[in-house]
Amino acid sequence: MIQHISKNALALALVAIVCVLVLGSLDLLTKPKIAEQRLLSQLAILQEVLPDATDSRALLADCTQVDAPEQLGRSGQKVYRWRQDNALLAYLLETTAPDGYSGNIDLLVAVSPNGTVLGSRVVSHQETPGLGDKIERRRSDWITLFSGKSATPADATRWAVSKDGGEFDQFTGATITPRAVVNAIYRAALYVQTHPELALLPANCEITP
Amino acid sequence: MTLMTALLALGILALLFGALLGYSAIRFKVESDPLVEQIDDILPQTQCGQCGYPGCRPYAEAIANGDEINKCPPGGEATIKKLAELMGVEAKPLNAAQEPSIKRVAFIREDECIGCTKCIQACPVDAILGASKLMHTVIADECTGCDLCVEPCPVDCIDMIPVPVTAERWKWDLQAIPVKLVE
Amino acid sequence: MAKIKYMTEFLLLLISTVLVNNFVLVKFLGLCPFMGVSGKLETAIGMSMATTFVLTLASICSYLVDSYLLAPLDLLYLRTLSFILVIAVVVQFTEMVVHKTSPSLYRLLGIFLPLITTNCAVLGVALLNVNARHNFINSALYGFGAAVGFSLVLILFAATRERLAAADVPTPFKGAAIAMITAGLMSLAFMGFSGLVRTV
Amino acid sequence: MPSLFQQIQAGTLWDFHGGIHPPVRKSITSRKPIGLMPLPSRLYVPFRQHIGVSGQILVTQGQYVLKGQALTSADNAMTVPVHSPTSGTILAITEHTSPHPSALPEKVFVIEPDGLEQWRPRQPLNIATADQQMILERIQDSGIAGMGGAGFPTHIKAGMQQPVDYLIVNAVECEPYISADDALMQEAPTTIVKGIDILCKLLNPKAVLIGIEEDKPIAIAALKAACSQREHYFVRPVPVKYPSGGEKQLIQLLTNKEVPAGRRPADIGIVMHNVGTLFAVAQAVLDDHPLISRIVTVTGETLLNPQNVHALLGTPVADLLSFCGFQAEPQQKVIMGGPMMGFTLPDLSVPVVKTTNCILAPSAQELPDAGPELDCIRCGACADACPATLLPQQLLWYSKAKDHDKLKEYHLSDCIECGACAYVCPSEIPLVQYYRIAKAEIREQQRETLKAEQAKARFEARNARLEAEKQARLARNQQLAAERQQNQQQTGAKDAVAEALARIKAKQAESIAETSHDAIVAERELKKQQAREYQAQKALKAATEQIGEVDAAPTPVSEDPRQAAVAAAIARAKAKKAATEQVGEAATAPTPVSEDPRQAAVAAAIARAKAKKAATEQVGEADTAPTPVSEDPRQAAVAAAIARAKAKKAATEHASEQLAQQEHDVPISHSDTAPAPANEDPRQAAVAAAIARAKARKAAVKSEGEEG
Amino acid sequence: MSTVKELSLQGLWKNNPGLVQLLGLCPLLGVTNTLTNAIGLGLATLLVLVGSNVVVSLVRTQVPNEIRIPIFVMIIATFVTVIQLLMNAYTFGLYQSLGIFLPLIVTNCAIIGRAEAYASKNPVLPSAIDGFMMGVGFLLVLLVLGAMREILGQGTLFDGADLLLGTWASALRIEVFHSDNHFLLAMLPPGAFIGMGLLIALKNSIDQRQARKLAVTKGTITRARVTGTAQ
Amino acid sequence: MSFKIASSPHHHNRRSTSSIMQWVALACLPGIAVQAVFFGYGVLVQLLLAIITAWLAEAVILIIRRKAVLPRLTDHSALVTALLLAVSIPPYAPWWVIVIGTAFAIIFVKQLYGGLGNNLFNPAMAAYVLLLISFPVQMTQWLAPLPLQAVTLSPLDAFCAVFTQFSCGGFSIAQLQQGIDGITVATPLDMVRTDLAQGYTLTESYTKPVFQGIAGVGWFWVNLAYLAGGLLLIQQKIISWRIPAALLFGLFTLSALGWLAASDANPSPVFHLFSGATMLAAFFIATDPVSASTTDRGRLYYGVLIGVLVYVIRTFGGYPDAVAFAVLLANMCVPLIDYYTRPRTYGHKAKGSLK
Ligand SMILES: Cc1cc2nc3c(=O)[nH]c(=O)nc-3n(C[C@H](O)[C@H](O)[C@H](O)COP(=O)(O)O)c2cc1C
Ligand SMILES: Cc1cc2nc3c(=O)[nH]c(=O)nc-3n(C[C@H](O)[C@H](O)[C@H](O)COP(=O)(O)O)c2cc1C
Ligand SMILES: Cc1cc2nc3c(=O)[nH]c(=O)nc-3n(C[C@H](O)[C@H](O)[C@H](O)COP(=O)(O)O)c2cc1C
Ligand SMILES: Cc1cc2nc3c(=O)[nH]c(=O)nc-3n(C[C@H](O)[C@H](O)[C@H](O)CO)c2cc1C
Ligand code: SF4
Ligand code: SF4
Ligand code: SF4
Ligand code: SF4
Ligand code: FES
Repeated sequence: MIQHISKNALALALVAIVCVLVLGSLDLLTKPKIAEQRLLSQLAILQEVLPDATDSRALLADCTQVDAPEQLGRSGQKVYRWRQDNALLAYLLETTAPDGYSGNIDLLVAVSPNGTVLGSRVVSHQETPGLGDKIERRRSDWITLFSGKSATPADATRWAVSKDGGEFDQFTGATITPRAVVNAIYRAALYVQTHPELALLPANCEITP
Repeated sequence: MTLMTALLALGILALLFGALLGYSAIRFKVESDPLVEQIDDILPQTQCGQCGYPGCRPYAEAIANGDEINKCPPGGEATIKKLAELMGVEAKPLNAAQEPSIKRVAFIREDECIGCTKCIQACPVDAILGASKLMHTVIADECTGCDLCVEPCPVDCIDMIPVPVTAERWKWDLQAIPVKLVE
Repeated sequence: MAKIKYMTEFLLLLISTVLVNNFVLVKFLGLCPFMGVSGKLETAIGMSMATTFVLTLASICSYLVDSYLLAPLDLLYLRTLSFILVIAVVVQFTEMVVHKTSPSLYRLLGIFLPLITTNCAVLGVALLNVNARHNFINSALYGFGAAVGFSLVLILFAATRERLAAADVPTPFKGAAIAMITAGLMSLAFMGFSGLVRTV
Repeated sequence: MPSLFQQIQAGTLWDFHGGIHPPVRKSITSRKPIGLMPLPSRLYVPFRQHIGVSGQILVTQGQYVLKGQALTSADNAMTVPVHSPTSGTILAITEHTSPHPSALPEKVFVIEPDGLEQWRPRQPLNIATADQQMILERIQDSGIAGMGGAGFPTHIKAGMQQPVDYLIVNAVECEPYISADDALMQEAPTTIVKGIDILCKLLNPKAVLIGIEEDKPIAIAALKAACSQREHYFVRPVPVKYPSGGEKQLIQLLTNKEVPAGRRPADIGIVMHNVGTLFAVAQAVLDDHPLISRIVTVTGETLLNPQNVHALLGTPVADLLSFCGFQAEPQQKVIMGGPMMGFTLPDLSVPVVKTTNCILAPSAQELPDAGPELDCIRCGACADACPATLLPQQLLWYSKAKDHDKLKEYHLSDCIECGACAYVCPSEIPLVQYYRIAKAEIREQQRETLKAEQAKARFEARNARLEAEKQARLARNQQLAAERQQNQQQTGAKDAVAEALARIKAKQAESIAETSHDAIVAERELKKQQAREYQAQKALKAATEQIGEVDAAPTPVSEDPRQAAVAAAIARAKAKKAATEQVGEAATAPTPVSEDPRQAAVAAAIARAKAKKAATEQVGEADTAPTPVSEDPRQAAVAAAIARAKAKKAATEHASEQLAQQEHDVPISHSDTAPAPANEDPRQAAVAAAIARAKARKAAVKSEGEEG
Repeated sequence: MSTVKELSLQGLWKNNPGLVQLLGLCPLLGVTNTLTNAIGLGLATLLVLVGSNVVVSLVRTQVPNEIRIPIFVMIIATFVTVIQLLMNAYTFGLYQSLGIFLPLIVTNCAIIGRAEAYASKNPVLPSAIDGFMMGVGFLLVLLVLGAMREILGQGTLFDGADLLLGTWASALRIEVFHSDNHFLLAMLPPGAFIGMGLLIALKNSIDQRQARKLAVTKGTITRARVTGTAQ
Repeated sequence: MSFKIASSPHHHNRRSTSSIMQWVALACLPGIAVQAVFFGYGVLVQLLLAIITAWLAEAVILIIRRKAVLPRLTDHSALVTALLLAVSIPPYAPWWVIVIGTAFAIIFVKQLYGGLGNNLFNPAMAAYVLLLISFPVQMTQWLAPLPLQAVTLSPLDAFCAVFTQFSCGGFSIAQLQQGIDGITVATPLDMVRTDLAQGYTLTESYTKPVFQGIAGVGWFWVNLAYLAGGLLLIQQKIISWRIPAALLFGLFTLSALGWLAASDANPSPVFHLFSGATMLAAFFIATDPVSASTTDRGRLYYGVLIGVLVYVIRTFGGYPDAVAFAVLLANMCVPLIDYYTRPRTYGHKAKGSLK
């Protein structure tokens, strides 16, 4: 009986060890490459929003988490800071539009310290495919409209969809989604303007695996 | 170093699991279940061998060992369906090209029979009775219609005839009632 | 107050896994048993019970393995391997025990247990739990919810297929094809639940 | 809350689920006097006009019979005789289209009336002095079977041992068109009440409930008047609704009780009889007037003179119709029975029998054909109409799919085939037709499984036997080989030790062969025994599941045949063993059988000689006194068969009784109780038939020879 | 040689894991919204199938029965993880878009099914061929379904091929037609199910046509049957 | 002389399937008329297109399947399907929307299952959902009701709009969707959902012009007309009262609870009952005999289930009107409901009773 059991146990262990050996060695071999890939992919998004950013690695590291659910949709959003030669050129903010048609819309917005939007992208959303999903860059160019638009507290009427009298077109049949996105970006830009201390906060983001 | 810890961790885990399964294999041993019996109960017991096995039971054993379930023409779709259910597999269409024909029984034209007993030997269910060198006869009620006796007969005096319809067996097929002319 | 908040959170998690993100119809996990054992209502019920048991147990076990073995040792690349090992062993052990101790229970769900090892839903739950960084309770709940969702559609589908069995379906569509299309229409119906639980 | 009995006494009526209201169209015939028909030129009296088995023939072709003379005898509980409806000559005993939807031929007496109407002597019973047994015998001997439709032997229902609370008289007559019972009640209410009296004497019920539809005011008044002297007879007008005349429905209507599925009304203390039956009982007991005629409603728009006709049993439908002025349309439908449950006739020579209450010859506009069958839209109208609270659309679905398990789950067997569902179905689906086919298939399948079980047992037995023979042959061969070796060794004069060893070996081989052979034989017996027990158990299980059927006499039915079967099977096994052994020896005459080839050859020669002799002469003798030519296997078989036949007659009787019941009633698994006799019988029959054929051939050859 | 033919026939058509055995359905439906995903997952599955079949066949005589399944799944899991690591390192984009379905190859019933049904009973070479053919059969179904859904759902083919093959491959993207109103259903779960149902039906009807043709040319009698109607 | 053989019963009452379907179509007419008045003649064009497509699709499949075409076309079930789908979609949706939808309903949802009576799902509703998730833009093109329309369309315009998406006068659909006040008008249900999502209260929302009347302009009358048609069907015993009653009961109860709890965040029960497709669903769609439950008890459960689902999805879900989803979800449950609500057959004990 003991024999039988130990035979089983050893067999399974043996297979496990062989498997782990194979995987372990492969892991050692690929680890650096994978880490690099991961970094690259994260940078890719940042770079899309902020094409001018050159040393994006530094940008990734220079990140702080802020709690401003009122302005940025939820707490714990990350703010990356792009500095060149110690001058702060832009912020990259994670922001969330809480009032999408079917839920939250997560965005990444690049804003210059004076409140000009440099770029924006939707990171994730649940809007109706074919209707609300035109906010995706893959589906249409709409989201790029914001680049170069400046936002000040006085601009509130301008920062609206055209149906509400603003300067951003909504798409046919779906006003809610654009409205939500416009508002979110506007709020993010205002947030940057009203919180100059952002530049000074220590980098405290944990690096996502 | 991490490789070592990995080896150790998973090795030990696997060792434990292996031991657990090995132990429980002994501790929780059960005798095989009577699957063959159940399969055999479903087969029509015609013993005709059309499935490629010498009778229903061998085929039942074969099914239990993983043979296809769609080889028994006398059983037809119904049997396949039941087998599929029992074995937990998808029902398949009948293997053989032809559907099972209408029920038949063997009939020996007795005046032609030379009494060679070949048919008796062929009959899987002892449904033929007779005197050697004399005539033989088929007990229609015990004949399963397998037609195994037809081929061996040296004088071709065995016919497969449709089972006669009686009032009890009659199936309310409106098409089958002749519309007669009455003067 | 906090209690209520937790309860609603749990409830939402359950609704979301059972209906909104149904494992079978929305997430495409566990389809093989969904197709394979839905021929009869009774078998479907047996399978549901077995899956619920294993799925919950497996998500607990894999949570434990992940957070007490793999994470501390930084062996994340061994996740798949160790999870599936845990699942296979749990399943096989359960099968043996049930087979010996309760023949009636075994008859009910014994034959389905081996099938569960290869049910994507089980490994899927384990991996999704890790990805979503669920804590212990959420992991267990998620596993349970996934299983309930699986069971719900499996049982509905089985009852539906029993009716289908007698329908005058065109021959090329008989069997798996019409079952697939039915699943498609079910999934169409389940789209109605989308947006029911807004992502928090 | 008054008790149920009080409620019933107070005249409370209940309701049953479903039901329909088709136009009744009874007034065409109900107000007319009953017509009297002239004697038809031929009468076709079927042997069997009830549920059960037909009796033994008492008359021969060409014989002169008197009116009321029994043509068959009631030698068995499930048998009722038939009688000559008039005096005349038996022209033939032959086959004739049966009054059955299949229209398959069945045995009839063809009688040519002589017009004299000469009665056989009649002995009325004195109801006051006659004991129950005498009355029951009289009912049976008068050939009375239920006239409400099913034709169940009345003496069985009347001779029940269970306590009876209510005797229900079914005077509802709910089917459209039919007014035969109505006419009878208008005409002879007192006789009917006398019939009730007789049954009360037999059954002693607490109360008699007479259910009658409200649209028969004259009949109600007549019955009320006739019953006025008897305070526990209650005439209960019931609302017009089809099928309130159904046994189960009427019971629910009048007593709020349900007959449990698979049981008989008797189990809840109720016996129901049709008024016609009661009339017949009164006539039989008080006048010794057997059941030779009945009232038949002949109606429909193709008749000039639709009316109720007093018709002799055996009257061809054609005569009845022409009596009423039949003007056939080109595509005429003639229905035996009512429009809801009757069946169409393919030919008008079909005779009137005991259960024929109506002949309907409608015009095409009156009862148009069903339109083309469309798909079921699951509207549920059928379920709303079904008096048995079934789900007809579900039954249809599974009938089409031939899913017998589901049909059972949805209680197909509880369908009374009333046709209410098909009546309301908007897609004009012939639902009842589907159910009948499904029921027939289920019955057939049950028969098949039974047969498969038997075949399996036989197959296994045969395999065991073959195996045993093979073993025996092997052992013999070994022995022979050993002997040869011994011989060789002897001649070769090897050393003594080897020789001794060889001998020992040979001996061992011999003994092994012998013991193993015995063992195998024993094992075979055992296997057969097991197989039989297996079957018996299955049968028992089936029987207990359907206890309802056997409860009338459960012990004798389930016990007896089994014992008989076991005994018979043992006898058969022995006979077969002998037979096959001889077949093996005589036919192939193989050397290994006997040690001495010469001896075997001689035996074979003898066998051949005897066989030849048998071939020429013994066929004729076989059935009377088998010559002790033990080699002849057929004779052995025949002898065995005859031996068995006697021992088993009781069993077969039971079996056929049950078989007969199954014909009517769905649960066929009933016959599981006596599987062995069922398969025993045909064997005997087959041999007998073969012998008969041989005889006939011989006769033919002879006569040819004589002529030539 | 004929075994090769037989195994190919089985894997590609007669016993196709996707269409006939209905195994591996989750990835089949889950990742076929674009052709690129389908190819990526199909190739990965193919590799795992061949590898695991070979290894299982190699060790088949040594494996104790009661730990057979754990050992098989570990072997499979190893292969899957190898591929996962490699994909992670070299085709990161695809790795991301295949998501959870990559590790789920482990529980792709088709793989363990082949290991149990074939590799554990046969020598290495046939097992390898079996694995290959089954894998190719599976890949083909993925391809067809992926192409169907992508064309209907977004009017393109090889969208995102760069994820699999590197940036040069974005040139592979074909815009089959352009319209503002794509048939979104095809991209969504119901579309996957219905598409699969149609594929199965298509296969069935081809088989049936074949069988009918065969029946006509071959005749149907398989056994001598004398069925006179005497009397 | 020859005799006709038939099986019993030989007598039938004469309400045929096709006449039942005709009654259903007839009972729809008031609703259709009101819809045409309030929302334009587009609905008639859609009807025409739907019916033609349905007949064609049905005929083609029947011919492929080698079945008799005429008896099945004249059972008029395809007509009812087409009709119910046509009244469900926006009246000026492009022509190919209704064509695709009807073809899908007839081919995939009905005929692939074997035709009339065999389908598990409600063809019209399955097609509606298909269209909704495939072509959300076109499927949300509801125009303002007549009193609010800035531009009114003639019947000819309706044709132009459906086929070209422009009225003959050259207005685009987007322009037509604008109400007199220049604001795009959505359906009241959509409006409520949208406004609540935007954080408005109902009181604020109700000030909008669409909400004139009890449940929005036009919609109340549409629902009333379908209610009348439905009552006619009940009176004619073509549908049983159980499903509509249970459905309305379920919806009413839940919405009343919600309303009582927070009347500013939850529309009133009356609004729920007379908005969107509620009455159409209750009397015409949920009662589809083929895909609904067939037992008496089952029908009650089925109706309540739909009512509850409608409320839940309307209130919490991603779609403004939930009738189609609710019906499909309930269709899915029908086999199970039917199975567990079989009536007690005469002479059998009730399931579970220990009698
Ligand atoms: C099924 C369905 C899905 C919808 N999805 C969205 C969406 O994702 N985003 C959006 O803004 N509107 C969506 N809508 C449209 C809104 O309900 C509403 O009609 C529209 O946004 C009203 O605004 P508008 O007419 O001013 O554009 C959807 C509508 C329906 C019926
Ligand atoms: C649907 C249906 C309707 C029946 N209608 C009547 C009827 O109207 N009158 C009648 O006497 N028997 C009717 N019967 C037969 C009764 O059920 C029952 O067999 C009969 O009353 C028993 O009496 P009996 O043995 O004297 O024939 C009907 C049976 C069925 C199934
Ligand atoms: C197979 C069979 C067995 C019956 N056995 C009995 C019985 O033992 N006792 C009894 O009172 N009636 C018995 N009956 C009579 C039935 O209960 C019933 O009265 C008869 O079938 C006529 O009913 P119907 O015309 O409604 O079919 C039996 C009937 C059948 C068919
Ligand atoms: C009362 C009634 C309601 C119906 N409702 C629908 C419906 O909602 N959708 C539909 O496609 N067909 C409906 N039909 C028509 C028909 O039943 C339908 O085409 C079948 O589902 C097709 O098999 C209805 C028919 C009736 C009699
Ligand atoms: S083919 Fe013949 S022998 Fe084989 S299982 Fe069927 S009936 Fe039995
Ligand atoms: S095989 Fe033919 S000839 Fe020989 S005994 Fe049988 S029937 Fe007679
Ligand atoms: S009445 Fe006819 S159409 Fe209606 S459910 Fe019953 S069988 Fe189907
Ligand atoms: S025929 Fe059968 S199913 Fe139809 S109504 Fe009568 S009892 Fe019910
Ligand atoms: S692939 Fe088989 S269950 Fe997922």
